[in-house]
Amino acid sequence: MSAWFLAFATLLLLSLAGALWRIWRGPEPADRMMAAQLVGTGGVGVVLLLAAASDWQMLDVALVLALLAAFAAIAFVKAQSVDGSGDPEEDPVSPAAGTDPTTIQPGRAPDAR
Amino acid sequence: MPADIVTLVLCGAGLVFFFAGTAGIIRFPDTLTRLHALTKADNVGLGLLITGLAFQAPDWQSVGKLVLIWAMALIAAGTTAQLVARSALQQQDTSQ
Amino acid sequence: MASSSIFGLCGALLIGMGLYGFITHPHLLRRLLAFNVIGSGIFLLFGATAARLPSAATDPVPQALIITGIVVALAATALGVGLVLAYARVTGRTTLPEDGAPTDPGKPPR
Amino acid sequence: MIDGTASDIAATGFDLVLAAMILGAGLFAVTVRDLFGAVVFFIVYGVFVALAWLRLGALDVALTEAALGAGLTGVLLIGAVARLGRRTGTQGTDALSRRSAFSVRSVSQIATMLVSAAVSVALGWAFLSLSDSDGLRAGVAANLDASGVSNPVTAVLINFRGWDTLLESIVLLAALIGLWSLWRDDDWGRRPGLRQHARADGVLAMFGRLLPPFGLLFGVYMVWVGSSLPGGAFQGGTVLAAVWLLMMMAGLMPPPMVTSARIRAVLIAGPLVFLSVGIIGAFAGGFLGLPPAYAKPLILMIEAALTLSIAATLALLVLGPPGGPAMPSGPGDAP
Repeated sequence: MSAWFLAFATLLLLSLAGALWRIWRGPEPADRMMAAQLVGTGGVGVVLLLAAASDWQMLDVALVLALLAAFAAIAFVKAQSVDGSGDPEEDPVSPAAGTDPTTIQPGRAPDAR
Repeated sequence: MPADIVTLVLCGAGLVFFFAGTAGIIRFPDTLTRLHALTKADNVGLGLLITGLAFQAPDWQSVGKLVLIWAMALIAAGTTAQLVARSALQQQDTSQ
Repeated sequence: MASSSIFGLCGALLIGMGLYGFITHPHLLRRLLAFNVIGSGIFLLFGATAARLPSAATDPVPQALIITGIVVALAATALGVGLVLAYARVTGRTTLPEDGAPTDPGKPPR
Repeated sequence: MIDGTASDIAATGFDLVLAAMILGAGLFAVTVRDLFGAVVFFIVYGVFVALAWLRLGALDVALTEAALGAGLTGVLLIGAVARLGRRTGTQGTDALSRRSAFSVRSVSQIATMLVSAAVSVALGWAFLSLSDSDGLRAGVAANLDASGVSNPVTAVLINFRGWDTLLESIVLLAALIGLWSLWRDDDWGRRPGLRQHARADGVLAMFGRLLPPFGLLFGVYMVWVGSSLPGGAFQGGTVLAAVWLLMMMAGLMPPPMVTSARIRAVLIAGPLVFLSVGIIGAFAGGFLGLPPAYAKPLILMIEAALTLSIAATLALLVLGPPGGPAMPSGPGDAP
């Protein structure tokens, strides 16, 4: 069985090469970030297969990867927001969204692309 | 051994979904469709993989960890897909 | 071919690649990235030498040293990022001045 | 298991593909034009390197690499790119980094390439010509019973090579003090990092509420199992730091004031406990020598304090100097 798991893990790794291509190609930063997300999920899968092939203790590594998978993407959306520390779900135009618009307005003008 | 066969079939099916996700991220025409392809296919693939491997787990703690891993991956993927999509939409709006 | 040989050689190549990037990139953040590639190459090379006996488990002493090293590398990177940000704040640039070019550190805002 | 050779072939194939992916991601992280692309490649590279540590049987290292690579490094570098872009008016690619891409090859660049290749070849040759040695495995295994824990890596970190770990925790503190000393006088008294905010009923805030319980549990679990299985203060501390950062990023709690006495107490708790145990040990036998009878409780005490200090230090290191809309930003900063 462990040969099968290693073969599966190899195939899964190979499929991640497509994600590497997308990170290289872009064109939007969001494309790159989501491709990194794909590598994160695929990496969890590879760790699981390795764990099945050799040592189940490796599951902890997969758990760490899964737990922290979203962190880079969250930092990314924060960096993309108008003042570099917001949340894309905040509505910068209408104050009715329940957020304080004054925290958002100052950074808006110089950063709009 | 029937458990082994179930494992292999489920893991193989999971791999197919992973490859579908990769095909999507390479082939789809724009950011939002690529995002869509990847977050769905990937997590189904991981789920099938985990279900398959659960048949091989040596003890119940490992099965619990496997389920927890999938839960974490789903929560992370759902959150990031929503946030990155919204962020990409805003970037499109401001650039037009 | 054993895992240790493959990843040891991989580490040696990474060190070379990182060195190249470290020398050629003028952008300071890119240099920091290249420096990290060198660092992890060294860790891989070191860890692979510790895993050479296929029968035995990996030697714990190098593992402990590498764990310490990885955490210190992150701390150093964070300090480096802070330095780059401070440098950009003072000069408005992200690269060091070239040799021979007139150095123009500008007037620090504070 | 049925067929040993098939398993060996599959393992070698996997290793070769993984090494190719590591090299590819590393190469792109160094050479790709786009700055943000390079950072993303570096994050991905961290995931692949963690897999390599698994294949080398170094689970403790793999845990550390996964936690730092997947969590903190990404947050740190992406934040750095964004803040640099805001400060210098460039988004990702600037003219100078374009120049150093593959397209231009001056003589000096080719010379650099040759020198780097020579370094790689020399190191590779040195690696291959090393004679196999048992290293320090036997020594560690023989004394493991006296160390108080059954995970040899933890035994080395806290007991046998306690010096290294003590100095390392002080180095972390020194890096943080160095980072803080870069602040402008005006910023002193402000909170580190950007002023974070998020929609209170949004997905981000919900994620920030959902994940921390699991993260805290897992961080403590990492420290606890560290005495017998892979894990320990560094891995647990990194996970806790990431959880804390997430709660700040989700706008659920503000970053701490660096002038607060409480946060400073947490920062020095680890080195302080480690040092005092070492000094008490100096009277009983040798500096940092843990008496075997009390080794286990002492190690757990040191690890608990170290975990808190490492978590706080790493989180504050990643947050970086204060900044945000209140500061003059963009090229206006430049003369």
